[in-house]
Amino acid sequence: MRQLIESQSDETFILNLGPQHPSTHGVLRVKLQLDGEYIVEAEPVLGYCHRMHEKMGENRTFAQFMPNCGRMDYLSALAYNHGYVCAVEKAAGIEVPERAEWLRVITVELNRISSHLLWFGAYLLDLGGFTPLLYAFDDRERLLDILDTVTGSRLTYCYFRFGGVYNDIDENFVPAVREFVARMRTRLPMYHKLVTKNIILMKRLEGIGPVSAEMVRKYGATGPVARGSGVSYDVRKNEPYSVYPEVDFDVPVYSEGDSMARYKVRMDEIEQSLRIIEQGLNRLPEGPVMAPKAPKILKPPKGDFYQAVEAARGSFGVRLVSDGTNTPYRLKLRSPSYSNLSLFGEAAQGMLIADAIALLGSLDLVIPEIDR
Amino acid sequence: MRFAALDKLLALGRANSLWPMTFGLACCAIEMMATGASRFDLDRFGAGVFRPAPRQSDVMIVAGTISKKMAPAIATLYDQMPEPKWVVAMGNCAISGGPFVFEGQYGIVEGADKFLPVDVYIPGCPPRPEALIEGLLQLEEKITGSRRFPRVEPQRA
Amino acid sequence: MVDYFKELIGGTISLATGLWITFKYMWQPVITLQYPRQSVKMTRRHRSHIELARDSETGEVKCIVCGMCQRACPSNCITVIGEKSEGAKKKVLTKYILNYNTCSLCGMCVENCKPEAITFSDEYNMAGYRKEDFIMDLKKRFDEKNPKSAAATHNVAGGLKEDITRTSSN
Amino acid sequence: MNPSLFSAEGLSGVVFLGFVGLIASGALIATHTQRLIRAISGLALCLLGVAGMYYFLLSPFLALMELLIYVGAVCVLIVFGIMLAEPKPEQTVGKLNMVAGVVGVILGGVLFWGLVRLAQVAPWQASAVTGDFSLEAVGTQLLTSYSMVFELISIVLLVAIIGSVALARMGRERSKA
Amino acid sequence: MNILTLGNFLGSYLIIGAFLFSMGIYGLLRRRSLIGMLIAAELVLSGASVNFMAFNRFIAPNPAVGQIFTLFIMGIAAAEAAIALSIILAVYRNYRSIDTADIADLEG
Amino acid sequence: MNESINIPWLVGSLVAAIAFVALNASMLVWLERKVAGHIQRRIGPKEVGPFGLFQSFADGLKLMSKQLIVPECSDRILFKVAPLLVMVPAIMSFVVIPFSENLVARNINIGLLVIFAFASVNVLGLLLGGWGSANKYAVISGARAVSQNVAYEIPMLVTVVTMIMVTQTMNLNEIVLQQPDIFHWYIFRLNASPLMPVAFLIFFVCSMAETNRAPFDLGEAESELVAGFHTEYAGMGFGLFFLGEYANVFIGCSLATILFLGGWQSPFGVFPGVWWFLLKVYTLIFVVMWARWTFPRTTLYGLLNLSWKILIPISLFNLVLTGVMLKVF
Repeated sequence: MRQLIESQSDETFILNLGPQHPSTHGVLRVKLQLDGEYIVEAEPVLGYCHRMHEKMGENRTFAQFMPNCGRMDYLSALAYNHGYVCAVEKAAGIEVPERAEWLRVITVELNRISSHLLWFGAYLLDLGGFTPLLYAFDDRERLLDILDTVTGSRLTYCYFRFGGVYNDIDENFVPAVREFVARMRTRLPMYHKLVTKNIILMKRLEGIGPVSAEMVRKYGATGPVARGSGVSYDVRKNEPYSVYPEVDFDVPVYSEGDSMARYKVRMDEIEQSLRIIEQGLNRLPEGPVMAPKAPKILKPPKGDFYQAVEAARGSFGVRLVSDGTNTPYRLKLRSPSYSNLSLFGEAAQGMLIADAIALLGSLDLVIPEIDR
Repeated sequence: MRFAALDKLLALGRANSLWPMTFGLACCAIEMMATGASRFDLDRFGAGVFRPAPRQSDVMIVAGTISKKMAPAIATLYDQMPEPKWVVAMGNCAISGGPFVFEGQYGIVEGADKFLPVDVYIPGCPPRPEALIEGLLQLEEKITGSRRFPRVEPQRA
Repeated sequence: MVDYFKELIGGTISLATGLWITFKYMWQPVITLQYPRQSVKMTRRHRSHIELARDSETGEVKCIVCGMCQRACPSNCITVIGEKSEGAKKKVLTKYILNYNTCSLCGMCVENCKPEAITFSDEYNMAGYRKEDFIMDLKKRFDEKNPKSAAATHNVAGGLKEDITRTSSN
Repeated sequence: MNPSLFSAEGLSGVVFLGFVGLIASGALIATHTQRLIRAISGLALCLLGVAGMYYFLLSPFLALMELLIYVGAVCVLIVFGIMLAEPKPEQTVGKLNMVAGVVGVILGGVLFWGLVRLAQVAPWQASAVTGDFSLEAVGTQLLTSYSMVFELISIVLLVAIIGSVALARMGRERSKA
Repeated sequence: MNILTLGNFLGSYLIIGAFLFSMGIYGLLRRRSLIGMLIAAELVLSGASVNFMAFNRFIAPNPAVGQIFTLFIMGIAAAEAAIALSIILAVYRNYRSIDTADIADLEG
Repeated sequence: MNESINIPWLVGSLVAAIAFVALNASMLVWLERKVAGHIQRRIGPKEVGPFGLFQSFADGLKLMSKQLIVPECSDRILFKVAPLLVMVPAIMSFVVIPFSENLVARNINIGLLVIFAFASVNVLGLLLGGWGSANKYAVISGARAVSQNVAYEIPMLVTVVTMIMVTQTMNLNEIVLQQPDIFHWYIFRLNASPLMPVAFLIFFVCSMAETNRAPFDLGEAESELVAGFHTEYAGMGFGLFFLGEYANVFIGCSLATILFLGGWQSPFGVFPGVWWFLLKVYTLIFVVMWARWTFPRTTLYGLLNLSWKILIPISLFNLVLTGVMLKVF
């Protein structure tokens, strides 16, 4: 099919998907060269939500960059907070109290669930199913209420601090999370019955948008996209940080590489996150949530530091070059969606528009994170 | 006098059928989705019909940071909407550029009102869904001239 | 051929299951919070725009006009203006201007405030016709909220309101 | 012989004239517009009028079939063809070819005049009616006396389907080379 | 002869048929694109079927025959449209045009 | 014309049909939003009038007062005519639908054919609307709508031919009269063909596909084609498409009711009437909505596969089976 299409380049036309289009989740623009409904070439155009995060990092003190972390990938803001504080703590050599570490892990995993839930809903919306979105939002709202009691925000959290977290949890937190975990365990089978096993969805996802392990390596894709193609790479396991080595969890890997595999990886990850949260709640030690010796004005020594964490979309890396002043010399952020999106051009060739939408959605893109 | 009555009726119709455009720019868009979702249910006011095409929408909710690259596209979308149309600037980025304003910034437009006639501003980063509902109710008030919903005094637990 | 019918029947069953699930949900109570008619209380840590805390002893602002918040703010949205009247030891706050339009609710100001003079307010549902409305003088707001005469009972204005907790069905 | 405008007969006459008008305007649009898409709309209009004619010729069945087959299928097919063969909607049929136009006008005029003359002078005589107009009669005879027609339609359609599929395929493959 | 009773005369239908037929011939000659010619051909066929139906109503002994023939013509027209369009598309793929002047050369 | 036509009755019924289409559509929009709301555990329209009943009127009022935009590159005439091409045939079809034994504008003996003939014009409206608006999304959507309609017309017509073989008539009222109570509803008449319920299902699925309803709403697939063929339509142009869609849904469901569920006959054999008809039709419409808010959208090839690999073989098999049963028994 692909050869056939390439030969007919003069019969094609260009379709602009975006920058405002319901299924690009924001302001991605995809230039599609179409032959009928077949895609000859797909070219993502970026930069419609470029918000100068890296430049801002160079202009602000270390602490002042914190709110930006919550706004790059607003769906898993806490993981980004986590990556940044870990990098700075690594640079400045700050010890974090154990309770704070556990709190970080619990909230990050909660945030991961909320991110996956939103992806699940939005993906189904892309595929034309409206109701699963609202069921997912129902769960997500409960999650946001819990996170609101801890962090004070619903979406763009700015909760972690160098040396700990902003404030301790209150007494309602643990029971509320336990209730949520129990609820989620009953909801997941419902989702599978309603959505995963639905014949229409299976037909739409199975075998659609195959991404090979080789392609994953070529484009540096991480996260569920890589794990859906049989590449078992998870920063939490492969380059452990925080207290993840002490936690018992599995990394779901599917080898099919199609949209269904990526879908299943994320659904399984919700379960694994629930496991991590339960362990965290059981092992949550007493103690301070902020390192007592954390300096107010931070001046890390000269050097080049890198820290990667597993965000909901893949490996988020912070490269921090410090020149010894209170602002970073260079702050390079590696965002997972950028690599994951770069797959799209190659993977979408020869597909129908509807399938390309299924593929695009299964990559789980957050555009401001790509554009930064 | 008759025309006044008709105008009033039309205003009522318009105010109670504000179809927003499916149009998210950044973080605030997620809260916009949450507003449309079950817990807050924008559809109660007849405003839950998110239309994907600008031609069929009445109100543009600018939800998120407007980058300089995106601004012309937004202006085009606004031009494509049929009259009467309204703009709601949701969130600090849409109001004034929000946290992304700093000396020497090169990428963003500092506020939707730089190139669109904004009717209602909803501050917050991002605003809670209640705030968006409040904003739409205020838009309704602007159209009809009177408010038919109670005002809510915020409370803390 | 067997596969064909297997898929046909399996598919039909999966569709029926889906329909059954949505049908069941249809009869469950709605979870909608009818906002202008009902509302939730904000959580203790909820972050809206900041406001000046009240000193329970003097009934005045706690702010000592040190300017730490102004310096800590990532987006330069705070301007603190105080003046030192003759003979007084400390500066007195005259204006505390918050440009809420650029605030990112990070909490740096609250964190950096030594006398704990700033707290987050609970005004979560602001909206207005002018963006200048959100460039607020917190000192003025404080004075309006805490008239000097009735310093003791400042929380009367809330009025009666339904206290809606979320419907906690499954 | 002179029904009033508002009697049933008069109204049916008005409707008849309306259909004639549809045919005339439709045919003119179909042959004269520059844009093919409008020509096809004209054809659809004209065929609607023809359907009306069939209704007046006591065969509502054929009128509906005309709608179903011509408007619903043939016109849609041709619009589809226009969409596939003309990517740009602005493309027109080109400047009027003067010679062909003049020949067309003359030939069409002559034909029209001749046919009308023929219709006027020929001694049309109704013969004794043996059958009826009912659908049952059509059906019965289609499957008995005129079963050849039925078979022919089937074969023609079958051949057409196979032929068009083959042609469409061939077109794709040839351009591939 | 009242204008409102025209529908009761054979002649009016014959004139309509003749009009359609000649318009079709005229269009066939005038149109330069294949699809335009196809449209004109449909007009010719319609003219013929109107004639069939007119005779069927007014002078044929068995009114079913005309209807059957008109049905037959419709079938033919549908088949013709399908075939013609696939030919036109094939031509279009090869010549990038459906204009008769452009495809007059045999070299392809 | 030798048939006598009661002109006031015909004109009155046309006006009634238009009024009914408008009212029906506004009620259905309200119902749809309510059904969607409750399936999703929210309220749906509530604040406009009691239970939000005036919501559709507010929408209609607003749509009527909206500026009419005709895009510059579009074909102005086609652009304006297309919504009417969707709307008018839908209204015409109402003329032959028997709401009750006497409540039918024209009781024609080929009523079934009338509906199909007018329904086929609908496609042309979508196609021309899509093409006329000179928008790539709209053009693709128009093409999709046509291939979908053509593919589903085949199993639908085959099923209907089967039904005509069984009922021996194309008069809708006569078909209803043949089903006096629930045991004589054609869906349960297994002695005519054991596949009757399947035939009903095929017909129902096809009518959903023909009316471009989810999960077959490829024509207006929001996530792919923005708003499909009505992307460029503002105000009442869009409103007419909307009205036409709901009118077509009503027609599809009422046809299913008439053919399989006994039309205006009551299931117990007593008290037949228009209420039974409306009840059955609205129940079917509810199912259509329910399916829309449950399933994700199919793809074009999934849709064509369903039609060509499943619906057409089964409906053809049913046709043959019914023929044999008719001959044997």
